Amino acid sequence: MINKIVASMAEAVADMQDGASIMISGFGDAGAPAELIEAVIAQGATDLTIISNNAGAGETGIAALMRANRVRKVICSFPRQAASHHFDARYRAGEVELELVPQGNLAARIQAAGAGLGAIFTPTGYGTMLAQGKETREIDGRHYVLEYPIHADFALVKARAADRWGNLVYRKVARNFGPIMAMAAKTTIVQVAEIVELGALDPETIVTPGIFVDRVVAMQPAPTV
Amino acid sequence: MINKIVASMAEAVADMQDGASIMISGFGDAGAPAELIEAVIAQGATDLTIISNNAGAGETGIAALMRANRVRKVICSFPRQAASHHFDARYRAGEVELELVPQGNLAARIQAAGAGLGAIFTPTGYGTMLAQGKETREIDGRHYVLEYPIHADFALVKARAADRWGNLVYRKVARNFGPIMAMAAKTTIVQVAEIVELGALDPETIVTPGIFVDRVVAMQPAPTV
Amino acid sequence: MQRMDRNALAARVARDIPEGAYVNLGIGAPTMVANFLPKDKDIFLQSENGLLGMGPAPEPEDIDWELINAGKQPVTILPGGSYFHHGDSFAMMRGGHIDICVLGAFQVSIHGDLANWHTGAPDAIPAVGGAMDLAIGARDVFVMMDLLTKSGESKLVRQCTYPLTGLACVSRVYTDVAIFDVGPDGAHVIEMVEGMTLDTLRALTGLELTEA
Amino acid sequence: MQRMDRNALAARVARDIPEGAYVNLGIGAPTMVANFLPKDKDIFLQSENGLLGMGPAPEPEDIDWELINAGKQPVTILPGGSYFHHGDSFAMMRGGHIDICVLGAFQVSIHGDLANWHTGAPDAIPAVGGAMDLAIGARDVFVMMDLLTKSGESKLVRQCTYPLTGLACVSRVYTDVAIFDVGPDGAHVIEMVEGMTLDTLRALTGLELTEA
Repeated sequence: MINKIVASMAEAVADMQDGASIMISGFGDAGAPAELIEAVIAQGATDLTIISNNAGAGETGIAALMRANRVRKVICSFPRQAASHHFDARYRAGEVELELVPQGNLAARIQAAGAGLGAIFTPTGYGTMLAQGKETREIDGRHYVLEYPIHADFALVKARAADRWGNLVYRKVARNFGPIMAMAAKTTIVQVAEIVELGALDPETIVTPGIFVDRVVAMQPAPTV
Repeated sequence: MINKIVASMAEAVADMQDGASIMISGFGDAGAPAELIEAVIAQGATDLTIISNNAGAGETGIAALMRANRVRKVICSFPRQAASHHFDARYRAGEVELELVPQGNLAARIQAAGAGLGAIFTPTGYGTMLAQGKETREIDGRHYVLEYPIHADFALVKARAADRWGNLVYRKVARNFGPIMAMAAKTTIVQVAEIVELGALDPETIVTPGIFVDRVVAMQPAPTV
Repeated sequence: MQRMDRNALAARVARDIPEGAYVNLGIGAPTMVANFLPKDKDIFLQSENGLLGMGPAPEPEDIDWELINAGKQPVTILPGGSYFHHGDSFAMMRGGHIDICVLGAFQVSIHGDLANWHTGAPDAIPAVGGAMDLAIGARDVFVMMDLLTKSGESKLVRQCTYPLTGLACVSRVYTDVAIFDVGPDGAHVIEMVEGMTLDTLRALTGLELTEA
Repeated sequence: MQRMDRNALAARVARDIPEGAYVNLGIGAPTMVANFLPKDKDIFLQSENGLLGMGPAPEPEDIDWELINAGKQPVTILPGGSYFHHGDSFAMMRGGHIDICVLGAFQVSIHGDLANWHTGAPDAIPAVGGAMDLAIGARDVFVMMDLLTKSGESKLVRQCTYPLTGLACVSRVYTDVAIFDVGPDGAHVIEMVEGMTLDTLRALTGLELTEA
């Protein structure tokens, strides 16, 4: 019997190694796997590359990773915001590298990784400083920039519910990067509000099929399945 | 009030012009919009380019378009099958052009069109006769073929249910090419088994948001909404 | 001369959005356009964080932090709305399925180049978000901005000096004193507030403006 | 010598599929592997027309033509199964998420090149379906075939003469008389039916085979 449910956040991230690349779902707080990130901090892995829409705000989540100085590089679209002081400080001190990617290219590059494409020509960013030094091409009268897939060792994702095969459904706009990150990482770890019996999720409405998920952990102690 | 529901199959395809490119959903009979194709035959448009997984089998659907000699070109992955005699005859007579595309590249090229990408490097087909003459590139030690998006003037899609904004849900594997074709065509026309009230479809489980759908027609007379 | 305030400008932009349009309203002033859209017409608001059919702000007791817009403000969803992931959301945008995007700007060129993400300050920490995708994705990009900076420089320019967001992507610029079409043929004035003249606009902008 | 029939071969392939594997079984003989997978273990069958968690054939009265496999045969779905569109389905395949794909073949080269879609006959109407995607997508590609054609030619070859489906993609070849690992180092025999010898295999194939 395959059971991807693990007992604790700590167990879920136990094998995270120094230097790992980690995709982290979320747009603002919606969909951010705060408890998994806490577990990574406790686990101790450092020198991490974080792929996420933001670089952390306030004191929890990615910001806590920044404060703990565990991050070597951030690949994101929107690092600077009202409460991004931990990122800002590390960045200004030269302690963290930033690769700034337009949000849609971030999504498309993550999708390219998940789908096994080698590269994509995207129109976004053409003619801007974010395309400097990149290969460009005119196709059918429109200009495109060549962008490469973004793979990761781990994806940390938040979803609403999962079963023991790792099938996922999300809640409202907390879905955001979860489904595409789950497809692009070698190991996908998901924190969920609810664990349900196998077969309880309608096969028509599963958003992330279990093939893309390696471990599931309940946000509170959940009934064993 | 926006109401994308049209009264009849005939009205749904009334503006199909000679020379149009048409994506047609379906894998085997599952998801094939047979009634819409019948309406196209009755409407009279000819010199069509058909983009679909198959080139028709038996006497209905795409095969009926073939028999009526309305097709100039087929872009598909699997034209030859047990009952593809209408395609076979037209092809052998040189009356229809064939662009053979591996099924996953067909999907990826349709997706590229829907997502506004200019081209993609895909590993599928590298080193085979289906990549002959195409640009290739080695990226991170793997070989890829450059493939271009497939756009279409129309998509004919079959779904299970729709509302007046064009939101769609599908049924089982009849989903197949429907969602990605709906995104790639200028005008997407959908036949459905059921029309439901706006708001009756759960926003979490809508597969194709109405933005990708232009017209909806019920397969039998359906209640007006 | 009666300069339009932000509300008046938002209302004016709203008048140009037809029923049935799929619309993305950028963060900041463009978000206010939603307040002026006719309630009896179906206009579809997209939020690039994964929501189509966005409704107005919720009552305080109904706030759900998993139902927010791209500016991270609580919103609602209309009957007929839907949720989707970031890949599909930016496919909507990049694939040309959004009819109108309304954005703010630091500068817009007479040919429709847009600069709205970076001041170019050497010590600034850059952040782009979805700006570049929105700029080049929608069929029509409307910009809402004051015509002049606080120090009196025109933000409608011959050529942008700030780092670009997108090339030749803006079609119309709504300012506090006039509305311009921009594009391959340059900038044309299509509306002015009462008391404004073409000559004054030329003087303010330093551009050879014509009326459309 | 006891050649394995199709059932025996399917059963033998099934033995190499571990619990938890995500597996695509190609059209034809490979489909039979499903009949020999242990019922008490979770093995996930994918069908590239949009189904994961595929179950056995339905009872005749339960046939649903919107629940078919890639060979267009009626199937069922297990609890925990899911449906998805062709884009996601081939992302599963091309993105390396499928552990094992079992395919038939016209020819396999000792380096793992596969030819299974086209006989090369000049008047044939070509049809490729998902063959090329399956060939290069799965982490391991197993081929099931008779070692020899009806006219006695080896289908395990130094270099394929039929049009290729994929380069260097096959890792193991299950035939009626022996099982081979293929790859950069060439072909190695890992199992033979009773009565078969390495020398006989060398004679039949004309290849310098070694035991693994």
